[in-house]
Amino acid sequence: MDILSILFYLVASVIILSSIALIVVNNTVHAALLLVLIFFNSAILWLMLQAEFLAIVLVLVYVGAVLVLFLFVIMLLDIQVKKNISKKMYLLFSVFISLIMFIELYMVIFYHDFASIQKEITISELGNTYDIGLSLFTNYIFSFEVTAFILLVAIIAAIAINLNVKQRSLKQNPGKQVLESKESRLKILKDEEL
Amino acid sequence: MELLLLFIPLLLLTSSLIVGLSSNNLGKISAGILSSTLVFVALIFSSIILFNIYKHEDQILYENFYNWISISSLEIGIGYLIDKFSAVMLFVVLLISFVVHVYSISYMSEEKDFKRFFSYIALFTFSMILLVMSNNLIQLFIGWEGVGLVSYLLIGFFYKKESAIKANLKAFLINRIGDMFFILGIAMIYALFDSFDYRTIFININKVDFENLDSYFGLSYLDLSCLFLFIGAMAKSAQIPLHVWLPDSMEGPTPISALIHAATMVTAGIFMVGRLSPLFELTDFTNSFILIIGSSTALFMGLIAIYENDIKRVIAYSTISQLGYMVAALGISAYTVSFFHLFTHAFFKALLFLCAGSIIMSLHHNQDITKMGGLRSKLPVTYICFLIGTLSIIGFPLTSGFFSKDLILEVMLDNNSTISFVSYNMLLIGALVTVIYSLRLLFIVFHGDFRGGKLSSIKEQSMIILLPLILLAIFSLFSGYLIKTFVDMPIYFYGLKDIHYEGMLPFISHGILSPASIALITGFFAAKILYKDERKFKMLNSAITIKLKSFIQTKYKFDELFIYSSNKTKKISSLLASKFDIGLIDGFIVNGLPKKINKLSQILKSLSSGYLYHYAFLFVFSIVVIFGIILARIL
Amino acid sequence: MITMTHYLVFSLLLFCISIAGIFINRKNILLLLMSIELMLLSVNTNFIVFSHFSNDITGQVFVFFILAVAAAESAIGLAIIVALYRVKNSIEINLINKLKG
Amino acid sequence: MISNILSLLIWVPILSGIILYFYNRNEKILNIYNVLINFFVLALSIYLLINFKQDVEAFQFIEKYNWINTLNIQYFLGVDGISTLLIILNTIIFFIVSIYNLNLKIDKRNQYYASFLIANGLTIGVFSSLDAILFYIFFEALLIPMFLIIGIWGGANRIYASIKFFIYTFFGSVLLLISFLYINSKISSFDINYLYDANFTLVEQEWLFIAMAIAFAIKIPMFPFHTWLPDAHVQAPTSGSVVLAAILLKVGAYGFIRYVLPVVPIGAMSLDIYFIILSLIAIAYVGLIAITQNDMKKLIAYSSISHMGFVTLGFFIIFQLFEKTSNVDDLIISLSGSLYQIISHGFVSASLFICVGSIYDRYKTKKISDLSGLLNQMPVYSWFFLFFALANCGLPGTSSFVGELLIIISSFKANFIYAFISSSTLIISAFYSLWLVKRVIYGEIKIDLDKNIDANNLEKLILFTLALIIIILGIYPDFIMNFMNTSLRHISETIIFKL
Repeated sequence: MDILSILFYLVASVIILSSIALIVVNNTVHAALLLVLIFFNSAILWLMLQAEFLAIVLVLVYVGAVLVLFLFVIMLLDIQVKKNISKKMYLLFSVFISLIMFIELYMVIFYHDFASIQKEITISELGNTYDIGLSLFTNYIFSFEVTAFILLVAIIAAIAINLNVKQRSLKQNPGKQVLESKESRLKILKDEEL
Repeated sequence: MELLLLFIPLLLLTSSLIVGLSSNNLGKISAGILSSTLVFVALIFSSIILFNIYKHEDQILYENFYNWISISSLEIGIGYLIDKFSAVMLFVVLLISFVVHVYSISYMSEEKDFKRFFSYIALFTFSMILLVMSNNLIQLFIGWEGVGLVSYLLIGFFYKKESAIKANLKAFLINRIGDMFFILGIAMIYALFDSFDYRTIFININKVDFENLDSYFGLSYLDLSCLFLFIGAMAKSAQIPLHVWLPDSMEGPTPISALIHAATMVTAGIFMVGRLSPLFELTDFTNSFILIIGSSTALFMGLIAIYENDIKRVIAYSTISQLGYMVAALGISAYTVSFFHLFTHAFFKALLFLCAGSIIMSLHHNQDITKMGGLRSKLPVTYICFLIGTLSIIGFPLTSGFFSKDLILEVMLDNNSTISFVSYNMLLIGALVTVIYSLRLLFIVFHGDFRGGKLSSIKEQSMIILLPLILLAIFSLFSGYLIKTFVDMPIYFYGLKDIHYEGMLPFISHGILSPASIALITGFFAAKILYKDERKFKMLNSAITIKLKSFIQTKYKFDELFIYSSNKTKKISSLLASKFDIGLIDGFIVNGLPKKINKLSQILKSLSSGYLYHYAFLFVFSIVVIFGIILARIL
Repeated sequence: MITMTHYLVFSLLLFCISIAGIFINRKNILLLLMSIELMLLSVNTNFIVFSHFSNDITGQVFVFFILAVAAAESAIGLAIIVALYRVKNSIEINLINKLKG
Repeated sequence: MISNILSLLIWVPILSGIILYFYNRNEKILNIYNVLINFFVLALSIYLLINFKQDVEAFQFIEKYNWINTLNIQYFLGVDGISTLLIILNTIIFFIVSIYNLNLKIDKRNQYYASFLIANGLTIGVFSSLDAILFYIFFEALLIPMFLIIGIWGGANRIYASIKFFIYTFFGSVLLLISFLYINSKISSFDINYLYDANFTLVEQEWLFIAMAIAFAIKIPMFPFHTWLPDAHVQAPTSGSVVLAAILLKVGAYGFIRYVLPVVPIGAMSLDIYFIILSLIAIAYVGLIAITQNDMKKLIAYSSISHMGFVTLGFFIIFQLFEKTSNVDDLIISLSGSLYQIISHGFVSASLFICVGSIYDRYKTKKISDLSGLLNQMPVYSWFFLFFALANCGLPGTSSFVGELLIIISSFKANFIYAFISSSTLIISAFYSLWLVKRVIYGEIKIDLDKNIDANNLEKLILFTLALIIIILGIYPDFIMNFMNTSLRHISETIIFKL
């Protein structure tokens, strides 16, 4: 067993265990922190697969931005932690379903001959980042632009959703005031109409 | 001549339309006189035609003056075929119609709907003439339905009377049962000859290969078609069991009972069979059927008349019975003999009805004979006329009924078959019954004491009423002497059955000595003892006779049968409507399907609970299942 | 030696756990979002594994895109949660069933 | 010679109807405008009738323009004898209805008139279009004004009735569209002449026949598809019922003779027995149901179904006739009977509905049990009613006799049983018609309105005209027969040629 294998098993078991912990834990803050742990470990895994650019992005963007955002929201909302799972039935069901899923997909992996698509692994001299950049800005330039646009939309959408349009304060609107007439405010009723 | 024939129906149609649609400017009396005049003119035309037909031997007038429908090979025209047979019928119809027209001017003078009445009878005469002079089956059917329609309208003339409007519906419906079969018969004849035209049919009759035709229900093609035609005639001519409408039809005004329900319309069936005699001649089963129906009608309907108390109904039952005689004669192919009886019967039965009308008028619309009696002195002219009518109907020697009825009996006896022998005996008993009920009526109404209050207020009617009676009385007395004409009369070109007739005197002497005379004498004494002297016999109170009497008084439950079947039809109808149409088709399928879909969607609705994890579960679960299926198929 | 299968089984496990996470979670919508992030992570890992072993950079490019889109998604998701919290004063999933038919 | 006369006939009423939808000022102008347009259409159609050449076999007054080239759809109009007669029937009925409507007191009068005008134009379109898709469009569009008429101006339960009516007929139309599209996929044309020339295999023909026959059977309506009609009639306003009975049902029958029998005769022949049975059931069973209806309109509606049974019987016995006699004349007689029945029933049922509508206007009830002795209070109406009831039971001298007679004699040639069952209508129709008369017209008066409520002059004119038409058609049927003869021969020969 070489060192890489040891590292792999170590990292993988940390990820699996913490993800199990993540789904059963009650405290949202803990969950978020567990997620950070998972992402860090995943970045290690990715590094082992020579995807250093993505590993760095994962840590920087995901852990640095998205998960911090999660934490912000958690703090902001001030959620009371309640007991999560109430019925054992649900637990049973979910475990059952994911087990079947696992078995099915495992059968795919097991029976499928992945060796045929494997090629000799060559390591680019200019590094992984260069390769990604090259194909991103040549073949996928349009998709790249779209992604940028999606991010823009996401920003605007997030703002739009939470932009509070409700008027809470008592303000005067002179324009409306001027347009009001006597008849619209006051109605004089005669005796018989009452 | 052709023009005259065209004019006869047109005159009547004009009369009907003018009187019916005219405004109030045309007064009652002038309307009556106008239409009577038009009928009279038509009558004169028809006499000219009759005269001409008899002058030229073997002349047949045939023409189509209007093409009603012509689609490729199918041609239906309106025209005429006048031979001796139809010329005589034409004359009879117009004569009775004229008499009734005149009579009605006085009889209906107090009615509000006087003009409507005249319009109807003119329309009736028109339809009847269309029927009589028709040269094809469709025209016959048109006239046939037309007279049925007018009969319907006239029975319901007093439309506020519940019994009248019931009776007219009944009459029309029963006639329609006959019509249904009649039109089927016509369709069968058409399918055979590819024509409705009498002439074509009669010419081709020998060319048809009857052996190779389809047979239905074990009857040959021709048998069945003639049977259907005859069922039509049964309804129109009130034969058992389709006779039930005729007694009820007496709800109509009396003149139309005379015209329609005694003299003309009800004899249309007889006329039709006579007209189509070349066809009926070839049938076997149907002829026997006709014979049985006719003779049983003659006997059993006569029996009912003995126990009736309504003067018009007595005469109505006697009409049915006499029609039975005619039909029975048709059954042994003695068409002209039957027609002879039709001829004489038209006069004396119309006479009896009109006399009854006169009596009813004098007694202020009382029709119950138990409230009459001793009217002889007060209504002398009516009495004499009624007497002549009665003598005729019972076949008193030398009156017209004597000739015609005796001829039927003679012919029946001559026909060598078992059925006709049985029929002969039935008709003979029928003759006895006829004597009894006719004389009963005469004795109860005109003899004895008046039972309806004061006799003094009763007066004889005006001359307008009496003249028609006298005219008809003359015809009733003397029309029988035309026997020779009828015996020799060909229908179309077919001289039919050989009728044993050796001349007037031998016939009379033979007739007087025949069993019919015994029936006459027996009947006379029976009626005299029972109804004139009103003697009581212990025998009449015995259990059997009372049972017999009550059995006859039920009228053999035919009315109940029809009421039952019409109620049953209504019940089935409403059952079908509610259970099948609304219940099954509408409820189960049309409205039920959307309801089922709605229910299904309610069930499906609960699947979308709104909870995120339910959706996710469904989603994943489906993926798992689909994935599993794919895997199973791959591995 | 760590083969491709090891990585694949690992990411499969991760995926199944996150699916279970979606079902198990009945209270906290934030945990749901986190499970989705986890799922995406396993998918991304798969991409990278295949990219690595078949020596094709395209897989990694796609991971890049997925990361971007996931970031956008979680941003909007969080925004929605905040808005939801304003309205309902809670983010419990079992209280949200506005879509009930 | 007016060119494009058919287009004029179609679009003048439709466009003026659309104009009327938006005009709602002066009631008088509205009335005059409506009657004038209807009269104009009537006059145009009479012009069409006069200029029609009876002995020409091909379609006349043809207008043919390409419309949608990629889908082979044309704007193709033309008439033969059958469609000319139906157009005349249509314009007469709409003209009478427009006059009858003058008496009504209703809301949204302009839109009411407009619906009728549009229905008028669309029906003419149905009868004159020779392109299957064009036919389908008119056929479908006709639903809209009828739906509005029933749904807006109908009785208490109008929503249910109108939706039932709409969905029922719409279901059939979908099948019709599918079969047209299938035909197009085979012969790439919707042109009627190509349709007549097309040959399909037996299985294709059977399926096409079933789809199209169901579509038209719903419209006619035939027996198991008939339940929309009584509801629609009961709920529709009087003029709506008149149009429904007199025109709309005929569209289905026209579809049979134009698009089913000549196009897929083999399919029709192999399945004709089922449709004959359904027709016979319609005649006998639906007639029986009519007897105990308590709502006069429902009774007449059921009797309509029963009479339309004759029409379909006449259509479907032709194959058996052909097998038995192989004489084209027999086919023509049977088809003539059916078409005559169509036209006659148009007038008879229209008049009956007008009578019932007028009774309803006065007594505010259509229930037979509520009424009695109308003869005492409204004699003119009652006599007309009696006349129309008698016409309804097929009395000779009225138009209905001709059709029934021809069909009964033809059906006997095909099979004894058919004739037997179909002739039972003589009893059944007399039963329901005259029992109705007995209960409503005769007897003592039940509701005494104590006013002079008899027909006014306008109504007298309408009823008299209708009665006159019925009588004229009854005693001079050759007028119509001559008109149809060449076209029917053409159609029969097409059918026989393809068999």
